Order: sequence, then structure tokens, then C-alpha cells
Amino acid sequence: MEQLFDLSLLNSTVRMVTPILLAALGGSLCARVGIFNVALEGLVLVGAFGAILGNALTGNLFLAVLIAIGSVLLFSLLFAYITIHLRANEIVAGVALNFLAAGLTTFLLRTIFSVKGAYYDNEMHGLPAWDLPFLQQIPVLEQLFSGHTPLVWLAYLFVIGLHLFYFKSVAGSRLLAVGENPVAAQSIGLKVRKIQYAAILGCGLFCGLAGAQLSLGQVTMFSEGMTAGRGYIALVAMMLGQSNPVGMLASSLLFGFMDALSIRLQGLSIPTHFTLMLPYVMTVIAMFFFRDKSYLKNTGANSSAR
Amino acid sequence: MKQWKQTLSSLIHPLIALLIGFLAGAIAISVTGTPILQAYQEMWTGAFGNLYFLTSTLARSTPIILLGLGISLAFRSGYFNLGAEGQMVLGAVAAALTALYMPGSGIVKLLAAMAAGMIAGGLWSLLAAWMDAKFKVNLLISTLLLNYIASLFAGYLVTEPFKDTTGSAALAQSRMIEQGAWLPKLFAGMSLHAGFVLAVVIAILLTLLLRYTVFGYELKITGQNPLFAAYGGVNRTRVMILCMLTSGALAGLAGTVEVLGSQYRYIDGSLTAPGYAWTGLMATLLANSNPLGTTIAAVFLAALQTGAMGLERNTNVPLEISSVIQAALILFISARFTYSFLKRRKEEKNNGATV
Amino acid sequence: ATENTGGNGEQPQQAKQKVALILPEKIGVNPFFQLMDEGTKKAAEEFGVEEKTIESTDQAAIEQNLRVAVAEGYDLIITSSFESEDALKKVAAENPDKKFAVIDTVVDLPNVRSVVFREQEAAYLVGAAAGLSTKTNKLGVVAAQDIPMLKKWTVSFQEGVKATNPNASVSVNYVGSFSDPAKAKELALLQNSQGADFVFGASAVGDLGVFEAAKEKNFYTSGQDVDRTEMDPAHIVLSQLKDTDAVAYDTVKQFAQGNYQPGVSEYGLKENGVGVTYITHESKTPVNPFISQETIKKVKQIKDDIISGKITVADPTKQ
Amino acid sequence: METILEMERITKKYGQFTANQEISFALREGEIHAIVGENGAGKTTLMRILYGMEQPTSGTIRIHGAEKRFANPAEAIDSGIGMVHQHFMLFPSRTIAENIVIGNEPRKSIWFDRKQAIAQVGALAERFRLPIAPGQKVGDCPLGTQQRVEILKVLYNGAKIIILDEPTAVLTPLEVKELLITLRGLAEQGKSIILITHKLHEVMEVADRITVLRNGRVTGQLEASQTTVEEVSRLMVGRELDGIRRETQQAGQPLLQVNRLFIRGKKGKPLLDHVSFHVRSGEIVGIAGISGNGQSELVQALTGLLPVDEGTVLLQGKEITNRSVKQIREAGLAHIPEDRYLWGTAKEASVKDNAIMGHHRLKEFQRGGILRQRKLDQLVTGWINSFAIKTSSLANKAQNLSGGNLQKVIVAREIGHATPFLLACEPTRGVDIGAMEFIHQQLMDKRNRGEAVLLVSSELSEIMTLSDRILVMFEGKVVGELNAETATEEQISLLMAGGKQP
Ligand SMILES: Nc1ncnc2c1ncn2[C@@H]1O[C@H](COP(=O)(O)OP(=O)(O)OP(=O)(O)O)[C@@H](O)[C@H]1O
Ligand SMILES: Nc1ncnc2c1ncn2[C@@H]1O[C@H](COP(=O)(O)OP(=O)(O)OP(=O)(O)O)[C@@H](O)[C@H]1O
Ligand SMILES: [Mg+2]
Ligand SMILES: [Mg+2]
Repeated sequence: MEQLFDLSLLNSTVRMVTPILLAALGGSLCARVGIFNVALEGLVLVGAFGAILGNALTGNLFLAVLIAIGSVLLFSLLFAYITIHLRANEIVAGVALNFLAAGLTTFLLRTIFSVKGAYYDNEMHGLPAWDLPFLQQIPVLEQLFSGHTPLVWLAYLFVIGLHLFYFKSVAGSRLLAVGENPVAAQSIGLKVRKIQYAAILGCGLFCGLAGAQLSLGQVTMFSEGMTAGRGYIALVAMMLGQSNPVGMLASSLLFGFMDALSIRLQGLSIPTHFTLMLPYVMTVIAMFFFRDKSYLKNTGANSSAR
Repeated sequence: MKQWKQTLSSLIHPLIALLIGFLAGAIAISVTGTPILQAYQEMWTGAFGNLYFLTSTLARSTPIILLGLGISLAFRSGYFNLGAEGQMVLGAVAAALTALYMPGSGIVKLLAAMAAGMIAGGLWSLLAAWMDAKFKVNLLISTLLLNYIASLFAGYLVTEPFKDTTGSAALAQSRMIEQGAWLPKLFAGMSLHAGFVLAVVIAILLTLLLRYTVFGYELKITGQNPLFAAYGGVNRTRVMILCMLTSGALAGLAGTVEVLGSQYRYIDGSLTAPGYAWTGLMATLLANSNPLGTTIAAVFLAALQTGAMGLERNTNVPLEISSVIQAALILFISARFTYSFLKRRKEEKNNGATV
Repeated sequence: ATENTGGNGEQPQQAKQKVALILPEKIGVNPFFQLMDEGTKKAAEEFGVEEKTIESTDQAAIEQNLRVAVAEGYDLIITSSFESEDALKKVAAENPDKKFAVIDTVVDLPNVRSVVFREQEAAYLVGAAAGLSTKTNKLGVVAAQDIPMLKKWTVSFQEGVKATNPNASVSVNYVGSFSDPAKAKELALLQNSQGADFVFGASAVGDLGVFEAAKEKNFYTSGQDVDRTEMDPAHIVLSQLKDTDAVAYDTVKQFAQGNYQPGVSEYGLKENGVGVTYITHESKTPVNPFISQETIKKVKQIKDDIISGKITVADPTKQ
Repeated sequence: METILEMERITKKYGQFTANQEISFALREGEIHAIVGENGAGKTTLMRILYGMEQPTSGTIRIHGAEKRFANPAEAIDSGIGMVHQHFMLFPSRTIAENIVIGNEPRKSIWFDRKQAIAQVGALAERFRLPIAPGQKVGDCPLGTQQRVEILKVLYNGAKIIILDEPTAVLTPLEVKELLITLRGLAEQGKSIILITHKLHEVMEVADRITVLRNGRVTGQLEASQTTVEEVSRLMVGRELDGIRRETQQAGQPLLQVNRLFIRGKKGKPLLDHVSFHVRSGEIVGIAGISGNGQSELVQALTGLLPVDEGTVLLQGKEITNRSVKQIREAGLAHIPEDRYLWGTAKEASVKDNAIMGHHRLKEFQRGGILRQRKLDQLVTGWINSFAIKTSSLANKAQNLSGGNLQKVIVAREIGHATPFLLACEPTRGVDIGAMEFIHQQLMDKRNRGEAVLLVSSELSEIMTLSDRILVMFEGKVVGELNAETATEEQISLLMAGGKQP
């Protein structure tokens, strides 16, 4: 072990964090309108499946990503209808949706691709890896940021985009208003339900992209349960970042770096279990420094405790 | 007469939701080409068909009930405990190790293991509560994160220092506990064990606690309005600590009875893979944190799972589809569309009949 | 969950024997179970027995499925893996008149036929080949989880490397999951970036991620259970084999022909139950130059030494 | 003057219960029309119908003679109706300007033009003479300012008709005065105003006409200039009000002694600055002051909800400084909290659970930690009868009670403790005059029994009616003590505003 971090490790972190970041950004849309969305895991999984299905059907990467988004939007619509219209408890609905996503993707994997476990096709191409020309000149950045898919770039752009949306746009301002005080929002004539629907669908869009990045960007295949808990980590990143785009970027990266560090430590004599714990322990420690803001309690805990 | 009508109308809600859930399930089944009625019949048989299936359903519901009760207790006092999984795992591993290494007769081991399991779960939960109370570390996130840490730690214990070296030694698991320390089975040859009785008794005790005791009253009020509780002289810290401790202890007990009543050892991952904690959470939420309601909801959710296994065994419906049906049923049962409507009407009645 | 439930259920041949294969997990990501299922089905068809495969959703379901199979009168109940060990011990002991078989672990009861594999021998051979082939003297292992069972792969591979190339270093990384190809791929990429020119995949579905990494960065890797070289002969240069289907097939065949025998049968290199492409089994794909013919010759020698007992490969789980 | 709005024969039924029964009501352009009535008379319901938040069971609404139906507030807003709700509908984390323009924001393509918003809101405030700082965060504003924000919001959306539901309940006397001036000003500029309030002197001061409701029906429509407070209150409650009975009585020994109480503040200024006073048995001591001058902190310090940095509190000679709430209550203190929803009740809990708080610990009502439900039921049922609390049952949720009835539950609970000392904060906020009189009588009776009451209220008239002595607080200090017999409203107001005692 020459050094704990090297550039290829950090390059890998930038990539590995992307689906988590995208899902967290999506989750924040829901949190911001007062809906605690625990279904991120399931939504990303559906997105990952949709992307592979789309690619297999059309052979066109752009269409594949669109199909990924479309299938997650459908799922989100179900979530929205059940929580907003049928007034189901959002956590029960979210957990059920996670089960549904796991069952349905496995079932479709079997019926559509006639395989179990994983679908993999040598002929299939994943999202292209881009080397941005202007970065090629700079030695360190080149290694750090080269060879990422457009979705990776997009995710980092979305951080800025979502920031502008929340804090600078009219629509974002209204969305935040609905989350802060739905009764007041209703009384001034905002269409609260419509905005909540829009937020959940927006979350679906992000999760669709997260799924596509996972199954077409990180790898080019779909395997059962391939989200492997990333949706829950996204949930943590979302809460830790207080649904603030920059905060969520920071907390996702924190998690990513700690994960990377834990990979490095695996070679040393520390038992694997403890190195794997590292990202979680560090996130808990980080929470001592980023105290929670009150709105979180309103979205998650209180509304569901009833 | 009116009373009777009201009860009836409040029953309509879950019935309609159930119907829609079953319809959604029917669509999924018809995709596989199995006759819908037969499929549902198989599900019913798999869950309740005879004593054997009934008892396996109840056995399966046992950890879910205990987890659900723990979560509901925390809810009632205003805390959202997402850490039941970690508390359960630590409880399980603590119970297993205690039963293995505690000197004494079987019954001593058994009791010590139960105590150890509850203490381990309770302390783990208390850690999160303490961080929240003292340092304002959001409970929702910390409990979620502590789950991973607990599972990895328990995994470490049975991979390294306490791993099972007998048998094939392939799995991360502890040695098997001696038979004297097992929780007795309720029926010979069936999986239902005394843990179920324990769970039901605890559900009843919690109901009584909430309804009839000073502490239960203070707990409820703290959950409903902590400021009001403080104003009334309730020691909120004490209530919180006791509730989170008990909540975690019940989760720990869930793991303990799985170990002592059914697996007889701690097997890494065997408690997390079935998603008991999430199911327990659903049971609590479906029942609005009512202990007896949580118990019933837990049995229902367990029945969906065992029913789905029956469906898979006896028809061409693949396992995945049965999980789709499960999810569809839960989704629609959680829907409260008729409920909110009825709730409105009930309140109007209350107001209308003012003294 | 199968499409063919024997002979459409309602055939009047009442004499037909019934075999149940109870898997401890969903077949899902595990080719090991898939092969077992295929082998059992094949034998059932050939020897005219009725067959039903039941997948268990989780650990708690295994015992229940075993008991149901007993209750529903299956004549031979096959199960598999250490996960089923506890359940089978109970159920088999309670039903001494029933016939059971368990693949991949030992249950010492008079009515159980146990079949085990010595995977460590095959992993040792792959390690030996890798040690001989590496140009950078750096090798990687991407394993699923740090659990005792996987030591049969990770430790034995390292032993094999050490035997042929003491100067080579091996770095082992764990994915932490059996179903996370994305992370497995990143681990393989990292190992390669640190100089490893061969990465041994032992991460279940994660191996697919390792293969992709190899293809992208042009290094070499090996697969598990079946001949994976066919997928990408330019990068997947070896495959560690396990004849689960043959074993399952044999079990059903013996039973159908009335030759069911309880007791333990071990399958290692000697019994042709485990192996490595090119060394013990033919492959449709030609040998990759990375693994030279000379290496193959040398490793074949090692294989012979293992079979003859000159070399013993210890079972790491027994240490 | 032209009639701008007519509501004709409006009936609203909730199940079998009729909240509004054939109410007819007309509003003229440029008038201030007061609607008065007891708690639960149906005022808010009528306004919710007008604002599109509820649909009438029958009846019609006409604006400028054209029949209208409002399915939601947005449609009412479009017809020029605006409503200032009893509980403010604001976004505390946003600036004043954002709160006002939301829903109708100035924009540059998709972007929210905040500069423009501040400019527009500034201009609007200027035009209607409502001073605010558009860039300030609403959460940091005093309630009076929040109220102005609500009114500006309505004006911003172009309302011709402005509904105000109990706008003065939470305001300080000064803020009330300002509000009434503002309302007159708006009326002069041609706006029509509907004002709901329980404070009849405000009505007499500002309204042109008055509509009185009782039990969902109109019991009178009067010209304000031709009626009296007495006539209106008779129409409201259906009987003559008695006025409260005060017995002359000698104050006894000091029961509560507060010595140099000091609480450090966050921004350098102390929250409580060496406050000393005492309350004797058999007297009511009133604390007057503009809210935010340390009254809340004083109350919380006395009751154990806020730790003090220096000083001592003695109750019946026993030191209770920085003791727990429970210990202080056991030492003989009962407490009617200033905000009944925040501190005084749990909305989701039943009437019974709300009523037994504190009593549940007594030996009488528990045995070994087990509550004696039957005895508790008897206790609460007794209060429901003696205080005439309107509730369908003990199991009814507190949030289903009207404000006045809920307040009665709290008063019953705290008086029921039969402690020698009662701390009563804003005991009649938002409560109708009938209930107010009742609660005042309860406090007076307690004094007459030789017990002590410390009354904290922002309602000067309440302080003046009930107190034997009056303390005035300003910036965390007690700045004056007056004899209630001789004190005048002007004197007190001057002290409250920071003036010197003459
Ligand atoms: N949504 C509702 N469902 C049932 N009853 C209701 C509803 N809204 C109001 N009521 C009842 O209608 C009656 C009139 O209520 P309203 O809010 O109009 O009273 P109010 O005159 O505004 O009282 P207050 O002076 O306390 O504000 C009350 O008895 C109340 O209980
Ligand atoms: N959804 C509802 N169901 C039943 N009753 C309701 C409902 N909404 C309002 N009410 C009743 O309407 C009445 C008046 O409500 P409102 O919001 O005007 O409070 P209030 O009585 O004015 O309280 P306060 O002025 O003290 O804050 C109360 O009796 C309340 O219980
Ligand atoms: Mg009202
Ligand atoms: Mg009111």
C-alpha cells in the first residue's frame, strides 16, 4: 500500500457516487414537498431495468435512457396516486413499492430475457465515456475527471440546476412553499396536489437517470437487486444534506470518499467488516457537525408517526 | 343502531381496499396463466390451510410482531425508530453468544440469553436516542446508519472470533446452542415456538400499559405534544429514554426469539435478508401504532409471505410474481381513500351531537 | 416455480416417483443453483420421474419447504448448501423413512446422501496458472463477501499463486454483496490500475462486472462454475468449473434406478467434480496467449500431483 | 353606497349539524361590517364559504349582482375576495416580499424576480400606509407585522372585499390600534371589509354595521352608531351578562416571592433583568406589557420550563428556583399557559386526556402506577357540567372543540388543582364574551377564596378588571407597580411603551 488515495481511486469515487447523488437529488424533491420517499431504492432498480430493456429493444442509448425514465415515471405515478389521492402512509407505500420493484424486475427479467439473475450481452454497448478535451491538458484533473459518462456530468450539473430551481425560479419557490406550509399554500390558491405530483414525478426522473447510470454507465447489464442498498444511502445523503443540492453533493461525496478509503484499508490487517463500516461510522460522525434542521422532522418523522 | 352502522361503515374501507389489492394481484396472476381463483386458494392454504401452515405463518409473524411493537412504542412517544434491524441483529448475536458461553443449566442460559438480547438491542437504540437528545443528531438518519454498523459488527463476530468451526464451517455463523437453552416449540414437529406467545403477551401488556397506566399516559401525551407534556410536568427525557430503550429491547427480543426458538444459532444475514424490520415498520404504520392492531397486521403480512410461498409451491406462478401480489395488496390496503372520507363524517357526528 | 411440473400432473401413471429439489435461495444470481436445477430436470425427464423445484425466499422458508415436501409425499428430497444444513438435520431425523440428498455440504444421517466439492483444488489450479502467467507479478481477487466459505476460493487461489510464483503479490478486495456488479467492476478496475494483470473473480454476479472491467482495460480474468471463456475469450482466459449439474443428475439417476445410497460422496479433481478449463476440461475457445501452452502443461502436472496426493490442498474452512 | 356583495339564505350543514342556517348578509362598498357571535356561532364557517373553502348546502352568493360559486380560494381571489385567516397563513422562512407575491410573482421568464418583488411590495405598503421591511424574514417579525403582511398579501392580489377573522386576538393593544386605523384607511380607499372579532369595543370603534350570529342564525343587524355594547352582547348570548362579582378582601401573607430573577439573553440583552415582586394570598396581581418584553420568559422561569441564571423564587416559603416542572407544581402552582395549542393541550388527544394532565399523578387517581379510570371520568364529567363545556363525549378529540370550550377545559383543569397559587396567562384569548365572563369569574372566585393569582395578559381591559395590583414589564424589567383602583389606561400604556412612572 503506497498511499491511501490515488487518482484512479478518486476517479472511481466520482463515478460510483453518481447514482446515489442522482437519487438523493430526486428524493429531495419529494422531501421538499413534505413527502418522505423511502422508495428510492426501488425506483432506481426499475430505472436500471428500464435502461437495459430499452437498450435491448431499441439498440439506441438515448432511447434506452428515455425508457428508463419512462418506466420510473410510471412507478412514481403509482406512488403519487396512492400517497396523494388515496392518502396512504407514504412510508408503507414506499416500502411496498421497494418490494414491488424487486419482484417485478426479477419477473420481467425472466419473462422478457428468459434468464435468471442477470442479463448480460456482449454485443450491448453502454453509455459512452467522455474525455472532455479541455481537461486533457491538465494532468491531475485529467485523471480525476476523464472517462465518465454523460450522465455523470449531468448529475453534477443537476446539482447546480436544482439549486437554481429551488432558490431562484418561480416554480421552485412555489414547490418549497407547499412543503413549508401546505395549508397556507392552498389558501393562496396554489394547486398543492398538482405540485406534489410534479415533485414525485421529478423524483422519478432523477431515479430513472440514476438507474440508467447504474446499469448502462457503471456496467452494461442488469442483475437482480443490483442497486444493493444505494437507494437507502441516497436517502441518508438526502437527509444529511438537508435536501439542499450542494449539501447532498457534499454528503454523497463524503460517503463516496469513505467508501473508497474503506476499499484501500481492505488490504491492511484490519478485518474487512470494520473497513466496510467506515463510511457509515464517518457519516454518523459527520452528523455531529451538520445538525438537523427542523423541517426534516416535519417531513419524515411527524407526518408518518400518525 | 347508529353505533352499529358506524362500525359497519368503518369496516367498508379496508374491505374495498383489499378488493382492489386482490384485483391488482389478479392481473399479475393472469399474466402467468394460472386460474386466479386457484391461485388465491393456494395462497390461503399456504397461509392458513391447516394447522401446519397456520403455525408456520404465526412463527413467521413472531419477529415481525415484536419489531412492530417496538417501533410502535417509539412512535407513540414521538420518535421514529428506523433502526429496528440493527437492534434486532445485535440482540440476536448477543443472545446466541450468551447462550453459548454462559455457564449453568439450560434454563439459566435461556433466561440470560433473553436478557442479553434485550439489553443489547435496547442499548443500541439508546445510543441513537442519546445522540439525538444530547447532540441533536437526527434520529431518522442515525438509526438507519446504525443498522449497517450493527450488521457488520455482528457479521464480524461470527466470521472471526466466534465462528462456527464444526460442521461444514462454510457460513458466517455461531455454533449451535445446546438444546436445553432452546425456546420450546408449541406443537411437535412445527415451527411455532414460545416466542409467539411471548409476543402476544407483550402486545397485550403494551395495550394495558398505554391505556391504564400513568407511564402509558405520559408516553402518549409526549408523543402527541411534547411541549404539553413538559408543561404538565412529565419528565420527557425519562420517557424518551425508557421508550427508546424498550423499543430497542423489543427489537432485540425479536432477534433473540429467532435465535433461541428457530435457528438455534446466529447466522449472519439470516435476519436481514427477509426484511423483517421493514415489514414490522409496515405493520406498525398500518395499525396506526396500536399494539394489538400491530400484532394483527404483522400476522397478516406474514400470511401474505407464507401464502406466497404456498402459491409458488403448488402452481406455475413464479416466486417473483407472488412478491408482486404481496406488494399490490399492501399498497392498496395502506390506501386510506374511504377512510379519510369516513373520518370526516365521524367527526361531524361528534360535533353534531354536542351536549 | 417451474414450467414443467413433471408430466402435466394428471397422468394416470400412479407409479411415477416424485423428486423435489428444494433450493435454499432463489435461483436468482447463482449459476450453482441453476445448474443443479438443470441437472435434476434432465435426469428426471430421462428416467421418468416427476420433478418439482422449490425456491426458498429466505432461511426461515427452507425448513418449511422441506416439511411440506415430506408431507406431500415426495420420494426423494434433494436440497443444497450449508444454509439447509440445520433444517435438513431436523427434518431428516424426524423422517427416517424418507430419502434425502444434500449437495455441497455434509449431513451425517443414515437417510441422507451428502455430496461435497473440493473447490479449493480448482481454485489452487487457477492460482497456479495465474502465478505462472502474470507479467506484472501482481494479481487481484474480487470476492463477494468476507465469509468463511469464500476462503475456499480466496485462500486457495493465493496458495496456488505462491506455489508457482512466490514473487507475485495478490490483493483481495470484497464487494460486500453477492449482487453488486457495479462495485465489483470498480474493484477490478482499481486492482488493475495498481498493476494487476489478472483478476480472479469470485463475487457471484459481481464477476460480470469484473469481466467488463477486463474488457475495458484490457487485462485478464477468470470465471466460475461454467466455461465463461466463451463470453470473451480475449479477456476471460480461464474458468473454474464445478459439475453441479452432473452431480444432481447422478443423484436422481441413482435414485431412479434404485441405487440410492446414503453417506458422503466427495467430488474433487480426482472425481472430476471440479476442474479448470484447458486443464481438466476441454473448451470451445482456444487458449489465450496470456496462458501459454507451457503453463497449461505445468498446471496439468500440478493437477496430477494433487490427484496422486503429492500435493495436498488444505480446506481453508477447516483451519 | 352601493352593495358589492350579497350572501342570501346561506345554509351549511355538517351531517345533521347546521353550522349556518339561512344566513343573509349584504356588504356595501367602502364599509366595515363586523360579524360577532359566540364561539361556534358559525362566523368562520360563513367566511370559509365566501372564500371558496367550503361549499354551502344551499343559498347563493352575488357579487355586484352577479351570482357566483367558488369551488376553491383561487376562484374567490379572482373575484376580488381576500381573506386574512385567524391562524396566519405564512411561510416563516421566507421574506415579507416573497410571502406577499407568492402565487403571483413578478418574473423574468422562469426566474423569480426578487428585486422587482421587493420594489412592488414596498410601493404597495407605501400606498396603503402599512409600514413593513420587504426584505425581512417573516419568522423574525412580530405578530403585528405578520398581520400587516397578510393584509398586504390580500391587497396585492387585488382584493375589493377583505375578510379578517379575529385579526386582533393575538395583537398587542398598540398593534390593535394601528390595525384599526389601517382598516379605516382601507375603507376610505374604497375597500369593503368584513371583520370578525370578539372584542365589542373594537367593533363599536371601527365598524359601520354589525351582524350578530347565534347558533348559526342571524339574530340582528345593526348600525354601529345606533347601538350599544350591551345590546350587541345580549343579541350574541341571548341573555343579559351579569358582570363579575368582586368581594373586598384583605390580602394576606406573600405566597410567591420573586427575588432578582435574571436570565441571560443570546444577544447581550438579558431576557429577565433582576425582576423582583411578590404575590400575596387573596390578591390578583396583573402583569401588563407589550408581548416580547419578558413576560413569557418570566412565566416559563416560574413554572420550571426555562432555567434562570440568577435570583430565587419562593412559593409558600419554599425555594423552587430551577426545580423541575413537576416539583414546582407539587409545591403548589397551577398554570394556564399563554398558547393553548402550543403548550396547553395535545390536539390529537381526547378531551379527557387533556383534562387529566397533572391530576393523573395524584394518589387519588392512581394506584401503583395504574390509573383509576372511573374516578378520572367522574372528575372530568364534573368539570364538563360545572363549566358548561360543549363536547360530544370525553373521547372527543381536543381539536374538535371550539377555542372557547378548549380554554374552559384548561381553566377547569388548572383551577381543579386547587393550588394556593395560579399563574394565568392570556386566559381569555380568542374566547367569546360569555365564556370570558365565566373564566373571569373563576379567577375572581379563586382570589375570593383567599388564594393567589398572577395574571399575565396583553389585554389591558382584562388586567384592569381583575387585578388588585398591576405590574408593568418593559425590556425584561418590572418598570412600575400601580394600584388597580387608581391606575388609568394611559398611565399603564405609557409605562408599557418604556415611559417613566409619573
Ligand atoms: N368541518 C366541520 N365539520 C363539522 N363541524 C364543523 C366544521 N366546521 C365547523 N363546524 C362546526 O360548526 C360550528 C360553527 O363553527 P365556526 O367555525 O363557524 O364558529 P365561529 O363562529 O367561527 O367560532 P369562533 O368564535 O370560535 O371562531 C361549530 O360548532 C363547529 O363545531
Ligand atoms: N374539520 C373540522 N371538523 C370538526 N370541527 C371543526 C373542523 N374544523 C373546524 N372545526 C370546528 O370549528 C370551530 C371553530 O374553529 P376555528 O378554527 O374558528 O377555531 P376557534 O374556535 O376560532 O379557535 P380560537 O379562536 O380559539 O383559535 C371549532 O369548534 C372547531 O372544532
Ligand atoms: Mg372562528
Ligand atoms: Mg375563534
